[in-house]
Amino acid sequence: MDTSTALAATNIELRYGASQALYGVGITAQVGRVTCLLGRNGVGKTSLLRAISGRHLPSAGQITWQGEDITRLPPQARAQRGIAYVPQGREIFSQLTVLENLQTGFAVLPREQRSVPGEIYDLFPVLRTMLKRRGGDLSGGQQQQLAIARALVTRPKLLILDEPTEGIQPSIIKDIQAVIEHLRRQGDMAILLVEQYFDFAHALADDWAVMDRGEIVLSGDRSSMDAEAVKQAMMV
Amino acid sequence: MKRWTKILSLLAVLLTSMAANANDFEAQVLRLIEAGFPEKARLVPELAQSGDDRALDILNAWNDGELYFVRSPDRVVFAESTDDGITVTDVLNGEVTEGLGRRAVRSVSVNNALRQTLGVTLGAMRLSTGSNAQRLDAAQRLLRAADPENRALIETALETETNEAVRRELLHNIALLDFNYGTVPVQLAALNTLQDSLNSDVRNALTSKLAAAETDPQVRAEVEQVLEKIEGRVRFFRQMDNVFFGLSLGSVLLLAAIGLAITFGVMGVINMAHGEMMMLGAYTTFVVQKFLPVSLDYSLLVAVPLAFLVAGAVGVLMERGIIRFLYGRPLETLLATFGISLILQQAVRSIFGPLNQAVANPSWMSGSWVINGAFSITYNRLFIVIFAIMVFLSLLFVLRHTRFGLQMRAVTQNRAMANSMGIRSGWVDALTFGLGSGVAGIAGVALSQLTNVGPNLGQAYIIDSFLVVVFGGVGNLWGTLVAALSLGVANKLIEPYTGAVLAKIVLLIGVILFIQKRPRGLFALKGRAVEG
Amino acid sequence: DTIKVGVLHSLSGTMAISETTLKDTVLMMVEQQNAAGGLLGKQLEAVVVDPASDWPRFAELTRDLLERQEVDVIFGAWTSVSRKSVLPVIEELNGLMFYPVQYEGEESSKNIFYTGAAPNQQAIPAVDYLMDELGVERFVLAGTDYVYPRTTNRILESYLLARGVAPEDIMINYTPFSHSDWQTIVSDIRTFGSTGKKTAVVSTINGDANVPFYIELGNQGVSAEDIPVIAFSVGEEELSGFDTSPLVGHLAAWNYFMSAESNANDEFIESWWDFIGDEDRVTNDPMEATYIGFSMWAEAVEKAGTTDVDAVREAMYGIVVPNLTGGYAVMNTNHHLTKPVLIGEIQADGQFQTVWQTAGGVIGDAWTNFLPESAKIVADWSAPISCGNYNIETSVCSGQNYE
Amino acid sequence: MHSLRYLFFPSVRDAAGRSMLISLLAVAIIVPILNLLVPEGHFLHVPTYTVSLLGKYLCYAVLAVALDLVWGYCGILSLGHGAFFGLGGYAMGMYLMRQIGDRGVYGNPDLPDFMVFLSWEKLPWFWYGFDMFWFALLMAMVVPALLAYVFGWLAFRSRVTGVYLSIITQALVYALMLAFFMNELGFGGNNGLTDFKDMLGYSVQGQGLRVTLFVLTTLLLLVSFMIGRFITESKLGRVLVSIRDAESKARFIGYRVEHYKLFIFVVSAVLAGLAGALYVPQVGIINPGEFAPLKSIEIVVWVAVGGRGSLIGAALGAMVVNYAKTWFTSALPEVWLFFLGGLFVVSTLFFPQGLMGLIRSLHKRALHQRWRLRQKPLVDEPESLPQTVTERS
Amino acid sequence: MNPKHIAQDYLLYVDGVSVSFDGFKALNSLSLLVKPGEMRAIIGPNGAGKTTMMDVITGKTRPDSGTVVFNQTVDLTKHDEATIANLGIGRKFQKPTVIEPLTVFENLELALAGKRGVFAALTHRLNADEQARIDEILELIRLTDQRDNQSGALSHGQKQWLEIGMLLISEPKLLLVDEPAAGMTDEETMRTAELLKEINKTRTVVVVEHDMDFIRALNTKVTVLHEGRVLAEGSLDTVQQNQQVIDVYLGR
Ligand SMILES: Nc1ncnc2c1ncn2[C@@H]1O[C@H](COP(=O)(O)OP(=O)(O)OP(=O)(O)O)[C@@H](O)[C@H]1O
Ligand SMILES: Nc1ncnc2c1ncn2[C@@H]1O[C@H](COP(=O)(O)OP(=O)(O)OP(=O)(O)O)[C@@H](O)[C@H]1O
Ligand SMILES: NC(N)=O
Ligand SMILES: [Mg+2]
Ligand SMILES: [Mg+2]
Repeated sequence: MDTSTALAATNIELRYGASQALYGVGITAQVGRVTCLLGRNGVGKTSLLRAISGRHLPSAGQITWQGEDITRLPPQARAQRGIAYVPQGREIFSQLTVLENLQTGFAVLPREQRSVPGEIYDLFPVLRTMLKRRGGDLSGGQQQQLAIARALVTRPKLLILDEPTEGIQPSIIKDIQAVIEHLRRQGDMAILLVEQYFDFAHALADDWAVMDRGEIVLSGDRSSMDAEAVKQAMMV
Repeated sequence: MKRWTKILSLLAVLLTSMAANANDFEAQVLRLIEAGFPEKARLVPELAQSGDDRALDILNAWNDGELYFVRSPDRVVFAESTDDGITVTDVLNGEVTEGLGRRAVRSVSVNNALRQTLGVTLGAMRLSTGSNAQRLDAAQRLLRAADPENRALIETALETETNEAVRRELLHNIALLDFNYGTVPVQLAALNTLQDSLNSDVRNALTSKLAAAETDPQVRAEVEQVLEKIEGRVRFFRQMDNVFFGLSLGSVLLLAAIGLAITFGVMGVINMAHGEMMMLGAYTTFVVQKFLPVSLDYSLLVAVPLAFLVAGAVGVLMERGIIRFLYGRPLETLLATFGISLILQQAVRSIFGPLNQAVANPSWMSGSWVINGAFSITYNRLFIVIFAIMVFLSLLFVLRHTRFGLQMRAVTQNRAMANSMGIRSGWVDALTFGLGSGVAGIAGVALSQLTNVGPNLGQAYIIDSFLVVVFGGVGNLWGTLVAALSLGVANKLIEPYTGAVLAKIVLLIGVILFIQKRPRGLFALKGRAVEG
Repeated sequence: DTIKVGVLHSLSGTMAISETTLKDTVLMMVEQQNAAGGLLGKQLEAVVVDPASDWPRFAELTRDLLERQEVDVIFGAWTSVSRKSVLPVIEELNGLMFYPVQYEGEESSKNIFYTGAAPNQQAIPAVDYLMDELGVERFVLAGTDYVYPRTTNRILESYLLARGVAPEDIMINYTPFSHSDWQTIVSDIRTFGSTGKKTAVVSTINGDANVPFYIELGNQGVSAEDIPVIAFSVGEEELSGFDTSPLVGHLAAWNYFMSAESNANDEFIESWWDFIGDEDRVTNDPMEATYIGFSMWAEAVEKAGTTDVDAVREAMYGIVVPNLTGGYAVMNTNHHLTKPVLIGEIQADGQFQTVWQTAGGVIGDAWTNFLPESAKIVADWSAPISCGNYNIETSVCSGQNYE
Repeated sequence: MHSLRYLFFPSVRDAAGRSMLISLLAVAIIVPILNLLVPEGHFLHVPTYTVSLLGKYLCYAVLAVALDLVWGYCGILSLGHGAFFGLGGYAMGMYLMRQIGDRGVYGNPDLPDFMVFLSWEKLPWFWYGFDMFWFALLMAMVVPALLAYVFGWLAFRSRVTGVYLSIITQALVYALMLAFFMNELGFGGNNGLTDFKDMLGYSVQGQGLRVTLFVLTTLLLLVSFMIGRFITESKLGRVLVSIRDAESKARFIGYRVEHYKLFIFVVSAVLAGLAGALYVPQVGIINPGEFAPLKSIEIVVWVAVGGRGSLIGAALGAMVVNYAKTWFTSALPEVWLFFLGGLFVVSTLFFPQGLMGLIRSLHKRALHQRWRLRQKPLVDEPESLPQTVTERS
Repeated sequence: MNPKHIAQDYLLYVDGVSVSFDGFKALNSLSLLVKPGEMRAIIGPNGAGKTTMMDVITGKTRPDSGTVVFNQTVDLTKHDEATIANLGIGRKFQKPTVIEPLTVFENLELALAGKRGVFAALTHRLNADEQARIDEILELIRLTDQRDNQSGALSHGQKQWLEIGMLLISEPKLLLVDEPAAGMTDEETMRTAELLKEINKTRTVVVVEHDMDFIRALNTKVTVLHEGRVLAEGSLDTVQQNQQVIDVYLGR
């Protein structure tokens, strides 16, 4: 295995009660690269991220992170190891203020690092003006921004993003794209991105994979990301 | 010493008695065993007058109900209970007998009338020698008696009295005597002094003067004026009284509810065992007082942290053992905690027995702080108000200004996301439940000072606790505070008009109607955040 | 083959505090009786159940005891409502029950023997004492809001009015069960008592509510010398729950105090301590009532030579057993006892000092003479009346569930 | 009519319903036979004692079904259902009181005994009519219905939900308890109504009436069960579930949530009232103890033990818990609370769906898929508490 | 009531509506006029007040001031959610909301146009037409194979589709659609646009989206909201040229 392969999930199977959502999925993420996962509704993208973030234990398969088997670790232990998750649906702590939402990211940080990096406010200026507002009161797009910011507060080594552009205005999508590029350039973070929006994915992806019905049906790297083929794979 | 002899000589005149020889004295003391109350009443002044230096001790002990006798041969004794039975000391010759059975030693009976006689006799002695409180008490007793024969005694005491309150009381004493027995000008002058007394005895004296036919019209007019003034002030202080009663009831409600504001309000566990956590706190107080070598006055200082730990530990156990399997199913927590509450009740019943346990009030929590004749505040209530506020503020601090507080709120709002943020929700849950339970335990310590410590203690408060938390708005600590205090005050303002039962019904219906106006409690959160 | 003794006292719930002791008392009596050879040559066997302070459950368990477990006698119940709940069942199945607690009267069932005090054995003498010995002119009648206090206070009110007390000198106050905040009421009592007329409180406050009541009295400085409180439901056991030193001198009226001086009492206390293994435990009036009831039943069984309910009932009338205060208790044909009435003052050690007592026994009156409708009714289960509620005006006997 | 078929055969659609139906009918027929026709002493004889006991449990079962209708299906956790049960009971108690006539201890033909000795002059107006059975029975339904209607109208219109609703229902029952304690109210205070003599001319202690009441109770349970099934199996049942788990969505689709809640609350109150009315002649007393908040909480506990959201489960839970209590209190009087408390804890931990869940998992295949899903929301508990923390400064 | 000044040809008349939360003005004298049969696209920065506006129209939020009139006669600020829904205003929420414990089929059944009363619900049985209608919608939203599954178990996007299905099946006069394309693939996004255009043939539609390709596909009048008021209005092209719109919304 490639030494830069920080995250490797192999043969993941995942079931919800009686129904199976993933059938032997494998994916990797490398430090300094963006891995992009595409696929129609309900094919299992979120399910895969749930397995990686520890929300839902897979019924088979293995997940390693920096060489360590984390398949059965609880989510908080993964967070301690630098894995941050921006879930689909935002999952803002609605009764906490914006600032407090950001501060929940301190749990994994040593005392001296417990502050919100200024760049976060540069990226999402609206948050700075709303620090005292309750997270739940924000608009949908504002919440999405908060969710990304909250993940960044933890200074992650693996950033998992589930459809981060959902509900966000075009200008900020561009900014997010710039940030992800910036993070990639810094080269100390692996990024795993689920996205439906092809242009966005295309602009960012170093590696990519398309899922259908719980399986990876197509994958490749930047050079092989062909719009037609991908779109084809994503149709029925 | 000089004062003491002077008083004694006054007493001698007062009580018109002759000197008795030692044999008479001993015979009199032994009569206490057989004598009926009327005879005892005669014996009191005789003993006081005997001049025998054993008399004061005997009278004091008797007044305190600590004078005993044993039979065959008949002896009047002081008693002390030791590990192997009771040790008695003969009051006359100091002879000691050990190891007597409990029922062999009987107390020299005293009834109210006799206690009154003893009180006056001893009070007169103490009027010069006692502590501030004793002197004040003696002065008040004399005021009630309003006996002109005491005048000399009072005047003598006044000569040397330095304490302001006692002086004032003594002056009122004299003024009352003047008013009752003086000429018209003297009466008018006395009224001037009496008008700032709120003592009910003074008021009664004034009222009866009004009723008396022979009262001088000028005096009558003046008395009417003074009475009106006094009554105005009394009414004001009654109202103050009611408000304080309300605040104090409110603080009790606050204490009872505040732990629940955590376990139920923050965590969403319908914690039917909350009352039992308070019960554990109260029993901890009992155990501290009974089994730990701490003096009674400090026992509560030990009991508070200990109760926190005991109830908190039980809370943590409950959370780790049961509750944690039920997150996301809050209604089932009702069933489980109901079961736990039954088990805990039966557990204390099996360990400590079904009876109430005796928990004592330390001296600093007994009695009242008399601000004036119409307004006083009982110490235990006062301390509980202060204590409740302190507990409230500390909890508020923990919730809002500590990392733990933040994590606790995050976990209860979205456990999965909190985990994903690296928060160890298991720990946080356990500690939060422990905190809520611990605080309930602390509340139990406070309740032990007000009410029964028995297996039912928790049941008595559980309904009110839920009502307060919900009325204030679930999850809102300030709401809990305001709800508790306003329910307390409202109750006490209604109660004088309707009586306790109807007041409670009115309040319950009031809450039901109020919730219609504010379906999420007093301090309801508004906006999307609530639905989201 | 044993004689079964049902014990129907709450061991859990709100009444467990009071009733558990009575269960233990019955068990002790059974043990003693067995040690003395049992009854009719048979051993006694106690059948204990827990009605859990739940009134319908009293009825259910009574049925269980009588029909399924076939007990020969039941000792049980404390609150009136639990007795009322048992009543139809015990009458239907012709059982036999001994009820050991002071109560409001107005009842005389063929199947129940009432060994606690009727109002005329407690309340009336207590008020007489207050008026005649202490010169009380003003009365606060404070009680828990339920039937016993309500009835007792009605009786007292009409009695006080008849004795010339002015209506404005009577204040009546009710509180809910387990009332714990007494600030307002105690303060009202202080005000009511500060008019210069000697004032007393007649308390029918029940169980749990007493401790906070007395604590508040103490803290607000209401002393027995100023405003004595005389209670009908506060005994040694209630006082054992707290420090009584601020309450010294307040009163209670009962038919028994633990401090009573008699050999029987000394023995009883010794054996109680032995049985319960704790010398801190006190005895109280309902225990004495249980003791008397049990002794009477044992004697009646011996006398009848059978445990058959009808025979035992017949044998009960006129039975005399020693009580614990040095006298004798007599079972009358109205199913109530003749007992002495004692008034005691609370001492610092939580005991009562008897300060007054009736010269002889007072016959328990099932139907009070101080309410117009009740005054017409008498109970007499002996021929020719043979009825618990015989109306002397109409000569009719009504209200029974059986012939 | 189309829908009538469902009313009369509400439970043909699943095995559990069918067996419930059949066993209830069987009980209603067999128990009376075993009691009346099989001679005493025979091992098949069911003693009247057992009949009464069973009758009492069945009343509780109806009460549990009533509660489950509002709680299990509509998410209204009523901690005050004892109010409706108690009021129904009082209505019947008043009838039974009036039936005593002049056979009371004071022989007063107009006033019940407790009024006589507390010197009431005349019968209060609200006692009028209760000498007629039909009126009392009507009142046993109307009064609870009216209370439920007024209370529900206020609360549902103001959108009082979740624990707020639960606690005010508790406040309601508590207020009723305190009110009924007061002798002035004219319902016998703490002692309540008792000393009943006969009902419709038959002695309440007679075996005949006992057995009749038992059969009636069984039939009431059957009817409650059918009504419940009819409601929950209809589209209305699905609207109720939506309200339970997605109240605001239901509104946005156009359902007037408050009407639905009010409907089911009133139906439930009527059933509870009838249960109370049948309970009173069987236990022989009604008093404010029935309004004790703890009793109402116990009803919730029965339903939870049996399996919330399943009518059979609710009924089963009521019977099992009460049987356990009866058995424990006489077999283990000193320590039974450990067992009962333990039972509750264990059942939450190991049978999260209650007894019904246990049974269901045993007979999984036999059950209809849809039915099962409705029992067990896959997602979090519907009326999850408002999990709010923030307080303002 | 019948506000006279409302021109005859507006189905939805929103004028001068302001809403504030703790002093923050989410809507600031907003006006929006929609004619019957019109399709209107609404765009605007996050927090511009788009969702709040829908909240006001559907009765979820009461405005501090302003007029909201439906169908020239009905003052919507005086009615609650259920009444407004029954007037014929349907809504899809930004965050997909379905009735999770019910199956996909049952969700559609409840949303199906028809009487909403208690007794109607008690006696209602699906007839063949209604069955067919549901099946048709199931096809359309591609959830036929999830028909009898619990809707809570759907993926995010599937819930989104189900909610659209529920909106369609309730046959409202006015559809308010908040971000229908969020979480959809590009292909599905286009399909949704087509679907809305199809529906617009018989009904009035107001749709909020951030996806410019989607908006372009709708090919309709666009209103840009910013800070609670209308910033610009016109065709997508004109709006996209507007410098202010570029600054606050589109970015460079
Ligand atoms: N909690 C759950 N319980 C049962 N089934 C589920 C659950 N969550 C998802 N599924 C099912 O698993 C499959 C995959 O869902 P998943 O959420 O992973 O899809 P997705 O690719 O993320 O789709 P989307 O693009 O809509 O977010 C879907 O068919 C869905 O119905
Ligand atoms: N209860 C509230 N308290 C405070 N601010 C609120 C509240 N509700 C909404 N807001 C604010 O009102 C503004 C408008 O929100 P709205 O949801 O309408 O925006 P939107 O245009 O729908 O945005 P998006 O495109 O992100 O969905 C936002 O800034 C939001 O933070
Ligand atoms: N009988 C009593 N005290 O209830
Ligand atoms: Mg997804
Ligand atoms: Mg929005």
